Amino acid sequence: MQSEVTVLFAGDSGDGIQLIGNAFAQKSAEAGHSVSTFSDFPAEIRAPQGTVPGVSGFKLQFGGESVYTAGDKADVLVVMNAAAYKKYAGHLKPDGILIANESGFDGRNLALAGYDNGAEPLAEARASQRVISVDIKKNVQAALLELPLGTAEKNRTKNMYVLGLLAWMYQRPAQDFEKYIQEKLAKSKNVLEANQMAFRAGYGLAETMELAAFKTEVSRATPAPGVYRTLVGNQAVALALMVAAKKANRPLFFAGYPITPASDILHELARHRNSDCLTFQAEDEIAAAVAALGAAFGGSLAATASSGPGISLKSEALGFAVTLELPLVVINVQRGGPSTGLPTKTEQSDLMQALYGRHGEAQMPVLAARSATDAFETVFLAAKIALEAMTPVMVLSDGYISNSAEAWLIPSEDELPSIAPPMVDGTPADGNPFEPFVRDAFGVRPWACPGQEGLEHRIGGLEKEKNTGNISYDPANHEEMVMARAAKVQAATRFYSPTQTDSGNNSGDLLVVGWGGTYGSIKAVVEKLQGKHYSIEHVHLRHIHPLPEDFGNILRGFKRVVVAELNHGQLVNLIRSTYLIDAHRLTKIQGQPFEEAELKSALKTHLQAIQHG
Amino acid sequence: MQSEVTVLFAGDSGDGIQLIGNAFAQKSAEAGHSVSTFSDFPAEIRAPQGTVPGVSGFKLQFGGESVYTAGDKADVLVVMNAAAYKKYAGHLKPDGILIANESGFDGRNLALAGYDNGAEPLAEARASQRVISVDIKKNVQAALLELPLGTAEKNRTKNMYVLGLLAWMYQRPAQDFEKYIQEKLAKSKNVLEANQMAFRAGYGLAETMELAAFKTEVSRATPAPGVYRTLVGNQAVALALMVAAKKANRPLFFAGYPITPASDILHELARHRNSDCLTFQAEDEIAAAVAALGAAFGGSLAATASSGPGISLKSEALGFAVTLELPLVVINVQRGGPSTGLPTKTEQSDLMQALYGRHGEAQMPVLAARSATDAFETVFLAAKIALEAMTPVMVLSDGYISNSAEAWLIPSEDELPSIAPPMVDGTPADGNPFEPFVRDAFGVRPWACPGQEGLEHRIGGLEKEKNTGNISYDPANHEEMVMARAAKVQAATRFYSPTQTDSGNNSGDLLVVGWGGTYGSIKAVVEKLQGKHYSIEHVHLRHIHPLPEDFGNILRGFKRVVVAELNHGQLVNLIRSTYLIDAHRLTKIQGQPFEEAELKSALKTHLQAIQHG
Amino acid sequence: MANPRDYASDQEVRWCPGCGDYSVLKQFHTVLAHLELPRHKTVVVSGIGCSSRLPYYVNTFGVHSIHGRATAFVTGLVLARPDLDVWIVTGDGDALSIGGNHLIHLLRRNVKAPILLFNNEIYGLTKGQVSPTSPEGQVSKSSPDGALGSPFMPPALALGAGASFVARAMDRDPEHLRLMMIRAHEHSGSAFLEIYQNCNVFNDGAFHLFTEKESRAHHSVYLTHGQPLLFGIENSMGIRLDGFTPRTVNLSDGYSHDDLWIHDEKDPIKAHLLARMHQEIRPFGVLYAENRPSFQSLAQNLSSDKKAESIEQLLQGSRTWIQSE
Amino acid sequence: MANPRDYASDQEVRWCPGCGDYSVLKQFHTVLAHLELPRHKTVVVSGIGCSSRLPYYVNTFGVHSIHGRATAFVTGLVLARPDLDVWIVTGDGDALSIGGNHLIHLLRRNVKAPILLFNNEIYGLTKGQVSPTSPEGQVSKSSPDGALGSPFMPPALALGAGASFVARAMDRDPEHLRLMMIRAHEHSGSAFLEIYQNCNVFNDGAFHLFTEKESRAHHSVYLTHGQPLLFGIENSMGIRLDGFTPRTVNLSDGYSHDDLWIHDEKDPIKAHLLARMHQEIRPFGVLYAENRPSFQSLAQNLSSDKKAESIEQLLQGSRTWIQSE
Ligand SMILES: Cc1ncc(C[n+]2csc(CCOP(=O)(O)OP(=O)(O)O)c2C)c(N)n1
Ligand SMILES: Cc1ncc(C[n+]2csc(CCOP(=O)(O)OP(=O)(O)O)c2C)c(N)n1
Ligand code: SF4
Ligand code: SF4
Ligand SMILES: [Mg+2]
Ligand SMILES: [Mg+2]
Repeated sequence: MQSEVTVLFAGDSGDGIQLIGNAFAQKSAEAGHSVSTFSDFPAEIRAPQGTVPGVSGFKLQFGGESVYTAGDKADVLVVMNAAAYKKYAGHLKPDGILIANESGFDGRNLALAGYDNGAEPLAEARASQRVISVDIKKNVQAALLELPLGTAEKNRTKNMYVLGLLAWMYQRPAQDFEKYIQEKLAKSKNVLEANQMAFRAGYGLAETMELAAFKTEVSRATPAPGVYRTLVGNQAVALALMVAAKKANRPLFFAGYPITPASDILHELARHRNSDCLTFQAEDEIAAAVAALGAAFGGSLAATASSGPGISLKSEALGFAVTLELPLVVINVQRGGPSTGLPTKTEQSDLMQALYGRHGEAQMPVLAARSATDAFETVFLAAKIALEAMTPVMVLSDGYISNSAEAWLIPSEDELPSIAPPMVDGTPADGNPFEPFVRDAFGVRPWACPGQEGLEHRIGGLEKEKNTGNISYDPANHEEMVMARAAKVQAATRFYSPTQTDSGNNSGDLLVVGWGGTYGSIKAVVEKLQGKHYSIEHVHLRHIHPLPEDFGNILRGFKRVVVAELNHGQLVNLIRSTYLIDAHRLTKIQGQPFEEAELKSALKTHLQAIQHG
Repeated sequence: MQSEVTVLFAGDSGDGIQLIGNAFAQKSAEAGHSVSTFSDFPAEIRAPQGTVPGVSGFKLQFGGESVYTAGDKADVLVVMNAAAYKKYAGHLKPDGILIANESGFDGRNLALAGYDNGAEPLAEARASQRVISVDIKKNVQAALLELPLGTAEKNRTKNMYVLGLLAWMYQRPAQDFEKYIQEKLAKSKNVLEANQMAFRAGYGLAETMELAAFKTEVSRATPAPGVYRTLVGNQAVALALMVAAKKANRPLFFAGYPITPASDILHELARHRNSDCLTFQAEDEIAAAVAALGAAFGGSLAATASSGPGISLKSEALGFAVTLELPLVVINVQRGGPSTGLPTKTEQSDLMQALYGRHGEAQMPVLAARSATDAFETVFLAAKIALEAMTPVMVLSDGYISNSAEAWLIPSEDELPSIAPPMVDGTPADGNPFEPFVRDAFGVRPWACPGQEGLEHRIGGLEKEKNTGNISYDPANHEEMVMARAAKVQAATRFYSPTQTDSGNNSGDLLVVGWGGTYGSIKAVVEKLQGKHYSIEHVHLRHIHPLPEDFGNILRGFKRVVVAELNHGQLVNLIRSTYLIDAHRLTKIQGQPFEEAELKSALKTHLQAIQHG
Repeated sequence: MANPRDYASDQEVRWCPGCGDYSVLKQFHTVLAHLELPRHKTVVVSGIGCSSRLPYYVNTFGVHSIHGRATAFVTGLVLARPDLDVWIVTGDGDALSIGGNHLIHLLRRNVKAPILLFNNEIYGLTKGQVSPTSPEGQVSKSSPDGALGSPFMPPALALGAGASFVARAMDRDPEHLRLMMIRAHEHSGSAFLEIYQNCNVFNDGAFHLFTEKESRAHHSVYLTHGQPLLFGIENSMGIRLDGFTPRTVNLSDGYSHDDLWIHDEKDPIKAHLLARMHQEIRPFGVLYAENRPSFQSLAQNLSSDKKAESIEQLLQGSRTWIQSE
Repeated sequence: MANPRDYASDQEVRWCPGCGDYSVLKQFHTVLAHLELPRHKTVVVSGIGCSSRLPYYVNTFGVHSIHGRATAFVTGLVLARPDLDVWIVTGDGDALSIGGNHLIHLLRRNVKAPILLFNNEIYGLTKGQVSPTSPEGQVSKSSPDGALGSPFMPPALALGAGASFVARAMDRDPEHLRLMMIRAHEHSGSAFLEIYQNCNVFNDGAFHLFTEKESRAHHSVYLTHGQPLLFGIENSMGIRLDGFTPRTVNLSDGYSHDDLWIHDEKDPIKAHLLARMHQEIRPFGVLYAENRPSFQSLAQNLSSDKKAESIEQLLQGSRTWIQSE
């Protein structure tokens, strides 16, 4: 029994790698495994078929409780062509299994992948690794001989053949997959049939080839009982917005402008479009943010999402949102920067911008999601804060989270917190004019919307007189308003749950602080080090601003604090300036998640330093 | 002999207050006084004549060496109408002199200023202050009786009458002023004559009224000998850009979009437009920044200037500049924020944005000017850094600096540092392609411009392969490039002069750290407290990023560090996180400079705390 | 008709004495009263500029947004709230310089909202720089040697972007201005109304030829649908179409009304001809009006046939599985 | 003529197989060679999008700028360096969605530069969302229920903004495309060239009616200055002007060439008529060409008569005083 297994599927962008990866992940989760996935898309435009830049990869880890990431090196690597092998050969464990599509290693494919004439990569692999090499093309053509489809169309089922193979290896009932395929491909009968037959052919081959040696049993998790579904990061964001709007009894208005890797949030919401859920593809990111503010003024839960370049463009509009004190959820799906950077890669380098990327004193709460399913909770909470504290809120996601899928125990409607925005009802007494900037105990102003008689008022970007909201150039009033806006944001800590370390230790040698999509990697490594009796603990911050009130105490409980982030060191500065502790930085800026091995070795160095210091 | 005197001129926006303020300041400087000025414009649009929002003020302090600011409360307040009195009455010292234009206190003016029927503000003032009340309107009409001008035109010389009065009081030769007026108003003979006659009438009145009691002698400074001129903050910025471009042997290209208080930089440069100094009013701030980058690619010293809202809009373009590694000088004349905020007021709340207001790891050097004349040096140095280190550079100025005037000892051409950008000459050997991202010892890449044969290359916003600059999605290369860009910026410390405290003490009880336009206020107060034998010192940072290497040692020499800024606490966080010292914040967010009194009392509290702690 | 004063807010109006903005504000109050628009269902949204201060002076809901973005703000607002009556107030710099992109997209989409564009051919609020409508050669603080390049002809730009309604009025003809505001309000989509407005401080007299008593008749052609293009003292002059070229004729030279260009506000090509009359004779009135469904109505239709999902349905999604104990 | 291959860079071209961009790139290389433009004096500047990758594949100076801003970048570049030959490469999203404002300002200013706008009526690089040129009702990832609102007609927008040159070509007619590139290059100001380009992955066949062998003749009218508007198999069809309305006629019905609309590329109003032919018959070629001084030449004239100041002069300014010891 293996406690977990990492499988890496790789092939040309046209090979349907993501599809079978997702199918396998889905079925693994349904089989009770913990599952974590990671998609590695080619850079934006499709490169010529068969070349390395055109390779698409999908990694998943499944197993028992301790699966928190898509894994480091793979136990099984599936490659559909030579280019895929070239790109990922180094990602297979020394004793791993390589499943190769022979037809993808012909002379043409080798040349396209950039191998020298006469190179025989598979032969070399065989020298050290267990290689299952099958001419999948030939096999599917044979299996589908009877079907009234063209060669190219038949070829396109190669991925299903692979899926069959894998399903057998991990002892999954074939009919489960067949049903899945049916649901996904319901539209065309012929295509569906071809795919199912290809799947069966792969499944069958495994049996006949007696791949029994490779048959593996893998631990299962013991997930809480209940109804589950899969959530992909961007989908979770969309879902949270829709549900939060309903909870708040407000229509949802989402405005976006396409950008990788945030576009799918717009796509997902557009699929759900109805009179309670409006989407608007704006002409640019500025218009998206400002249109969202317009909808917020009109009484909607307004949201916008983008990535680096688009978030930069929204800066001015977000400062405007701060001074209007209207609710707005802003999602930044971070990618490699600066500028256009690495559009399809993950990074955490927009944290300081989230905090400070506006002119003037323009604070807003900043939250970070740690995983696909956590993105639901985080965005839901962000919407609650935005609506109840009348403020724009920034949520940081990242390229990794956006594409990764997790099983999610579906909460019931009642389990979700209520959301009660400060709507005004009734009109001011005595025909007095309505005062839009009178604050409640938490510093929150009331939300009155056009259409409400007697609540007519005017707001804008100039400094406002307290209470009335009229333009005011008065010096003391300005200071008072700056402080009031800041205090209101600071009071958002009332929405927080207590900060918890992974294992509940609030003291020890080393505390690893993380935020965002690195959650799984850090958790996995820290758990392993704990297993080796190191005094190490992990805390993962959801709330970057304002920082939780109980966070300082946790930090001070440890001899050393390390902040692990996929950037040049950002959260670490905030922690140093806020708590005046000598927090260390552990960073990586490669557009890639942490690998367990590198994280482990870096943390060990810190642990040793503590012991010797 | 008074060591310094503060005069505050105030009147309707149409009264020519700024003109006489500047004239008086100019002549005071020429008379050997230290001078510092501050303009308080009405909020943007002219309010109805005679009302409080329409009042325009000009404050200046002149005297001996210790004049660093435009002063706190005024010794002399000149008010042209009731509204001006209403706005500024509280700014006059208890024993100050009030010079009032009687005709501005008639019933209509009192009503416009919002006084109750029957109010007699001047009578009240007389109770406690020395009031010189003159019907200036009547007097100028009488003086100009003979002139072939309309009543309204004659009325417009009221300000000159006041100037004459003041000139006499401070014993300035009338002909000096008359010459000045002649130069300013050379265009129309009649108007010139009227103004000179009005000036003489004022001067004469003072003599005949025997205002001898008010005649005051004021200390002079002993400025270094040499040739002087007046520099207004925005003018200094423009001048530094022009001179730096010439020093670097590059044409200057300035692109801007109008915004208060930065517009005058564009105006000033437009006045100097020629083939070496191009200005471009773009359609918005994004276009201004990007057009400037285009010109930088073409080989110009490129610059752009704006204020808060416009700087926010430039965020994306500035990140692009970082990754292109092209020189660009960006000037932020800060005003009250957030959003449209307080457009005509001063603030220092864009420091964090200057550091972090871009997505991705996108550092650039950040400098801050401390005064009008210092703006010349700072912008010149910024241009040198931009050009020699091939990087965008941000310079922070503010509303206070932009409008204030100082006497400036004109440097000679040779005294100014040389500027040598890394131009490429010749072509790569052996017909190899030119590599635009090969770095020199300081990490600086070469600057090759279109038109140079053999140096053709392509650059863009995607991550670049080191050396070649071709697109690269390679993980390790990305990290290397991020670090290389950061290291290059860090190496900008080689351009720094040693950090100096005001009096040269590098240890003591209290260190006050400041930056930007608060220089004079802090310096003045610290000097006074030193005079009272407090152990206090002042250091004013020009370089916010990277911080000077010698700065940490200075900080550590003091028992306590206080960072005084016109914001909610920004530099203080940088200092805390960088040096892990418990720096205190001393802030003001009122759109107004520090006043001596409030600064003194705050610092005293700190000094006492040190003594008791 | 309601009382115009009921639409004035309690805020002191702060434009320079003599500014053309006063007239536009006054007509706007009057039009709101005339239309008896419920104050609470009316929103006035502006950008930044002297003109953009207007919402503060109107006692409805109002937003003084950021420079150039009123159009974007309104697009979101009306999508979310198609039940409201939303007006856009903007200036030549606000709408055509920094805000050009949102404007052309709003027009192409046909977002229903009247756009009152105060064109004074200058930046007033920032004290006198050229705007994209300033004539070539205009001397200003930012163009001491004269502005470079051709200015926009706002109606031509609007038509090119696909505007369904384009009109022009002036601050100095209140009655006509009110009429145009009313027409703009009743239009089914985006209603682009350019208003010649005098900035007496930084660009005094930019339009005097067209607006002042002495010269107006000779330079301003008032358009009426179905009527010939007439101008001059007592309409003694007319405009004929010579193929695609408009020609000025003197009626006393024997031309009858039937010889003249008869205004057809539904003709998009003639609208372009009018839009390009940017010399010393310029048209005022509705240059073009086309009925096309508004963006918000299209959006409503799209949503209306889709059922809103319940929280339960949303949470469940399309595929779930059950983990038993 | 130089060798087109000499204008190709060493970077691997990375568009989807079958993408129309390949043809445009090839014609561009050929045109550069034909014009024998010195590589070092040529700059190709793009925004972001599939199309905007083009500069990497051209062995001159090149800039792959940020989304929508190529036009702004070029405005600065050519003001500073009027000696260079600068080309703009952009897409329908890049130029008309996020970059619309800079584009219209560039056109109004008449910044001399050919603009190659790859119109595929879709966002290619971000994998298939509607663009401002996508037809109403277009289904895409971001518009699963169909796109709302009218699309821009790019030539109409350009003309409305004051473009001095407007032309249209297609990826599938290389010869004509080259001709249009050459015309755009020789134009004295901004040269707006819309290129119908097939995105075979996300919007395959958007223009097949106009570009494919089978249908092209029936739907595409090639314009030649001074020649009648003809189309159809063997030019058997023509277009007449019935007042302001274009009408399709069959020459076999007795119409002669003289009865037809004779193309006059200098007529701004007819250019609008052509620009609005956005249905099933569309014009290709130069819709409009007007000689107007370029922005950079105006700017140069402005500067040329002003003497550069020396450092000394600058430092001294207009008023100094001397402080003696
Ligand atoms: C982002 C931004 N850029 C610049 C400004 C400064 N600004 C305020 S109003 C204005 C121009 C106003 O011109 P216009 O729209 O014509 O209005 P007017 O004052 O002439 O009525 C500018 C540039 C600003 N407030 N925000
Ligand atoms: C500021 C910014 N917003 C969004 C994006 C994402 N983006 C890249 S290309 C593109 C649209 C490209 O469409 P188009 O210009 O039509 O080019 P095509 O790919 O179709 O050739 C978008 C939205 C970006 N890179 N930068
Ligand atoms: S500056 Fe011009 S537009 Fe602005 S209020 Fe004054 S006169 Fe009117
Ligand atoms: S996505 Fe479309 S436009 Fe982009 S390269 Fe592929 S086919 Fe061409
Ligand atoms: Mg204007
Ligand atoms: Mg496109």
